Amino acid sequence: MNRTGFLAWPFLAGVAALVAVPALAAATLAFTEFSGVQPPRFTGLDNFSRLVADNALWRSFGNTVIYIAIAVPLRLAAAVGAALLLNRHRAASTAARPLVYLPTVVPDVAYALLWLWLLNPLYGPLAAAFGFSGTLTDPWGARVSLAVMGAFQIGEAFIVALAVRRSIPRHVYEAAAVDGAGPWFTLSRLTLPLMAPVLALLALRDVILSLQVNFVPALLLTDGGPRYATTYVPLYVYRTAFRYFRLGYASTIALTMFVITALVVYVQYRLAKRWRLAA
Amino acid sequence: MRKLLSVGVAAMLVAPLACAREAGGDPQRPLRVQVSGEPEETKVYRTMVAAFEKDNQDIDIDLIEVPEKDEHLAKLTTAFAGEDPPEVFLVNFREYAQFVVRGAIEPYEGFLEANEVDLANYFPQPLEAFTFDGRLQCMPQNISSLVVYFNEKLFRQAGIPRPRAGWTWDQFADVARALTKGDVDGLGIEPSIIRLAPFIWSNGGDIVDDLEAPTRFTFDDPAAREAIEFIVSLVRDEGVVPTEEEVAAQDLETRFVTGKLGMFLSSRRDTPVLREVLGLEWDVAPLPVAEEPAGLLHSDAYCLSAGGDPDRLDAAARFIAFATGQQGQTITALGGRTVPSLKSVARSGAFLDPTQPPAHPEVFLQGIPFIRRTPVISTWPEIEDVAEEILTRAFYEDDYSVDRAIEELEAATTPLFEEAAGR
Amino acid sequence: MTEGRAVRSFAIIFMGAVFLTPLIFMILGSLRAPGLPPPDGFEVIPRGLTWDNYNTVFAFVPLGTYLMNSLIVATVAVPVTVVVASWAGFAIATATSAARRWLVGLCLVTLMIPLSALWVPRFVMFRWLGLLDTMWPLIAPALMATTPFYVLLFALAYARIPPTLFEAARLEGLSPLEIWRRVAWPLAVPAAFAVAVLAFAWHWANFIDPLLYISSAEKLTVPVGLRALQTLEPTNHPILLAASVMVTAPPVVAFLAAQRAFFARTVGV
Amino acid sequence: MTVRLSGISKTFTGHHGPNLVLDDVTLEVPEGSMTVVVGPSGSGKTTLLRCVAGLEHPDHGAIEVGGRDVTALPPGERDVAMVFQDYALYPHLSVRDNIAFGLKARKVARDEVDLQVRRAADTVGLEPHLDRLPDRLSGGERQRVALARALVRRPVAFLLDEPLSNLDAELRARTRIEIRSLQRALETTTLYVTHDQVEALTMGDQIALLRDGRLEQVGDAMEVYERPTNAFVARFLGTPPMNLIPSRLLGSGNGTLIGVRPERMQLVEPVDGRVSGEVVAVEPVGADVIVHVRLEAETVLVRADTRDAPRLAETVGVAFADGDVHRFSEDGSRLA
Repeated sequence: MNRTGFLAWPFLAGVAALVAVPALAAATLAFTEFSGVQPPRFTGLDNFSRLVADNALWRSFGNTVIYIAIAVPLRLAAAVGAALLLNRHRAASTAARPLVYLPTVVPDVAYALLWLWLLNPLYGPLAAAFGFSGTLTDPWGARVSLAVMGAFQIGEAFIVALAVRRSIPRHVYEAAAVDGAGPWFTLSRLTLPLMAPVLALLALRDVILSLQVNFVPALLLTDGGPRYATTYVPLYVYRTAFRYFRLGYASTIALTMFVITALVVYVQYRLAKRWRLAA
Repeated sequence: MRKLLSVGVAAMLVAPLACAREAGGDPQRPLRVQVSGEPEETKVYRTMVAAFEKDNQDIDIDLIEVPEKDEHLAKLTTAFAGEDPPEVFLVNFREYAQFVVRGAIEPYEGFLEANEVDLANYFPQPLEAFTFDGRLQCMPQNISSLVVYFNEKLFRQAGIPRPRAGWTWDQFADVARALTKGDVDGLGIEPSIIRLAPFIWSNGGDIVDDLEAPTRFTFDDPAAREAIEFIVSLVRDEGVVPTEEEVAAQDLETRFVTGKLGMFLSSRRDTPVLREVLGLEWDVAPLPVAEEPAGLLHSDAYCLSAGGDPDRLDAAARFIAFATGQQGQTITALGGRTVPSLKSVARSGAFLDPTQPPAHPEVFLQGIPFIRRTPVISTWPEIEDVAEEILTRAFYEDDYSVDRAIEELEAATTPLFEEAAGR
Repeated sequence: MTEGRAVRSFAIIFMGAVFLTPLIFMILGSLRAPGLPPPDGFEVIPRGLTWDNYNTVFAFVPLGTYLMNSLIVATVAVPVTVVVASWAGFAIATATSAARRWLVGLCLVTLMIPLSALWVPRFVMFRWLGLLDTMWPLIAPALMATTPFYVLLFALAYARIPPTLFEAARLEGLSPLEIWRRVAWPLAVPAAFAVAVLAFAWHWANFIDPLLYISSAEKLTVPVGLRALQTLEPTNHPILLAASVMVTAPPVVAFLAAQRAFFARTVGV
Repeated sequence: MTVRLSGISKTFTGHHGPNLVLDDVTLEVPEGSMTVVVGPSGSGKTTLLRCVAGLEHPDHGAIEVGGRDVTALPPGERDVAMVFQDYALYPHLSVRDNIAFGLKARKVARDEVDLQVRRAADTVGLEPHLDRLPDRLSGGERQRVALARALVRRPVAFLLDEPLSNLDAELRARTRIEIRSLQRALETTTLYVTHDQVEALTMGDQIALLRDGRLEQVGDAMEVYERPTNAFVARFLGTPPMNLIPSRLLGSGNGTLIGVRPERMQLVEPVDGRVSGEVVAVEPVGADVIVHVRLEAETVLVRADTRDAPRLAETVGVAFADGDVHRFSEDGSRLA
């Protein structure tokens, strides 16, 4: 590392203190039985054999995969669509850009309360306008609702997509115009392929978030229901640890999910490299 | 890289989680009392804490209010795992098992004498429930049984007299049918163990094979099966219970408040909300009886966290004595949400307030002798969660039979019973 | 041509409207008198229009205290986040390629670690440091730039600056810190804007940390206060929405105030 | 297939108010020929090209390509091909796909695309590189991809925007010839924009000089070089530029400028020259030297054989024939 390297030390120290050390401590818990009350007891690989047979976990994993399958393309499409629509210097675009970002800065809890209101089958505006009801009682209704709700909070992906779109040289588009490429041809053969590497990164980030972090909406909106349809892995980990007092086993799940995530990331990275598009 | 790794390895070696407990730290620190509930509910605790602090200038209390049960437990778990739990926490009987079984609780029994608590003044059922290993662990603040809340106006319109103690299941079903018309449903009942258990008991059945050392649910027992089938048929065949979608649109409480529900089953906890609804005429009645009356214990108790500093434990015990004593229980009873565990308060105007509904609060007290409880095992909350999902399907899915539900319940919960027995 | 323009303009307006809709409903809903029966069909302006809900909130929770606490946390955490992220981003942008790969990899791995696994170890650490029930556990994430994502944002911004500028500054005899302060930072102020706004929103929304590490009611922050209100029955939902509006307003205002710079410089539009 | 521009005007509105970039430009590129538009930077030549391509829309005037009025048509329907200064290659596509892009956009059958791409690649010598991505190519190769992309479509007209400016000197000289011979072979009407007067003089069948949005002169190389219509054109073409000497220094009246190209001047003994002055600099440019001679406040440049190079500070005479003299009025316009 050259002479500027020391500027990274505060960050590295923060990561060491707040992530690395706690994560290693948590990783050791994965091999114990730990209720939080009594001291941890080393149980070797017992937790892992339990994990393999844990239907509720694999159901949660399935739910997460379903969520990823619905939400990630939806979020990506929304972010890219908005970025492509609003990338020009026009008064309307300039005005609409912050609006697209706005739902993203709404705090999670307020956002969940808002959607509870919107989706309320009796009082909610959506029920009144479209006669929706039972959106959150039907497993698929709840799954789709959470995904749609997530599709509004795409500000960060939107910004990135916008920046990438604007980094494509104008001449390339002019060349395509002179070449006689129509809007659709330009989009599918030029814009999207050129944005592909970054889109892949954005998708990857969403997948990671879905696998690891994103549980507050499910906790607040559906509490994992109905029929466990929205019990995603992070929520399951939360329950296992803090409702059923299985902190050791919860660590096992977290560790396993970390490994799965890392594998997914690695595979994606290899794929991106193979496309020779990785930045 | 290497530096970071060595830091991590050092952390593993130190293994801060397993290291010895330190004593409570600064003795001047305020005592922490953690409760959960909605803002209106915790307001009552705030009043009570203020009253205690006024009487006990030497003790400072921090009331930790946690909005929801899940977060309440998460915060407690984290605090226990981090070895810095609040000195006192309020916990529901059915959640308490995981704490007591794992030795998280300092038995309150040792503090009774010093605080001049005479257990004879309390209803015995909650005391028994919070007794584990032969010692009273936590001090119950309330005791509620399951009752039938009913809408007097709807009863009048249908020409139905108010239910009397000892009414039968058939009468119960008839009333539910008679009330069901238009967008009004006769009965509200949730698909959960705690709603079904009183019916099973009343029918002469039981929910587990051994209350002290349960190994399995006994729903396949004919009496239990009959009780479950009775309720399920009300939901599925009779259609006198709101559908799943209807409940999701508006919970039972709100349906009752808006006049869309003739009766619903609940503990005392709904009383304060119903009191605030202007124009709603309502009262409570005892559960119907098959062979014998039966009720299910709803009770919260103050528990002391184990392992604290002795002086602080004494102070905390003093607070518990106050909270569950005459003055404390009077304050909480005035809140309307609790049935006092202290007999004198239960029979006082604070609880039997004739100026406020329900007109027959004694129904709550009359059920107390028949109250029974669920087992105290570490995996009980998880068992209830699992059961709720299966019962939900039995309630609302046409192709999901009671037999299948019983079978799957057994399969899903037996490992959890085994796990608990292994401790 | 003009037809395409019209379609595009319409699409832009539609897009803006769609994203604004939830917030509009939040505000409209907050103006509905609580306790009313459900609306009879779709109503744009709620019946029983009232501002009272905004007062009623304070009867349930001390929202003013919570807002102040959240503000204190953000006031400390946001600048720290920006500086830490900026330094780390600068180090990444100017590192050798091997070191850069390592640092970026570290950022990615950090993003992948499940947060819920860290709660208990962090609780132990904060307790050991005597920081439980203080604001520090809420501010602490700022020490690691809140999330490594912000570090990467800065790294990208600095990577766009021609390295010859840094080399020239080095020939002038500037120390790395001076190069950062006098060359790199001024050229990446827009990125700082972006990170500041994002970090503000992040800390403002932080729900789990105060729940776990704060026990005194007077030290809680807004998300926990809001969660407490969620237990109100559905007819009181307008009160909830009024609280939500008040909690949402600060990050929204901060964002709107900064948005011109935010977009103009981060994206170059 | 003529390209005809009539009365083209274009104003850009920027931060500093409106800026007239093209002012009533009328130009005809005869069928099959190459017209080079040359001018200093900022003269509007690229805008002119973009108007023809359809990437800009003129405020006034009409554009005809092959007898068809294309003024209102989008770029893709004008049947012209353009080579951009930075080549504007599609970075994610291989050379093959870059060349094929326009054909695919027009839904040409795949076999036909293959054939045409191969032929175009062959023409510019890109065959071995067809599967590479642009970022793996040298500057010259990229330039040829851009050319191949233009010619594969067999357009009515080629538009080339400073296609050589990103190449090094040697390659530029070679490519100049290649492009010229390619254009001759294909006989495609071509509009070529450059700021380099050497390119203009060597390549253009017709040269159009643009200055501040106005066409100053249009004609073949001989014409614009030998009979510049004004002092600007006279000085813009030729290296070093034409000397403009106030007539009073030559003692031939006042108020006019006498223009003589450096290569048409000879160094002689001071007494034999029409004027004489001190040598202030001698620049070697290979076989020749450029001698700077100070005449009062003016400096005159004379191209001389290296072997005849004077010494610094030497006083020399400068001679030239009357037939080599251009006369301009003080405002720059040609006199007779």
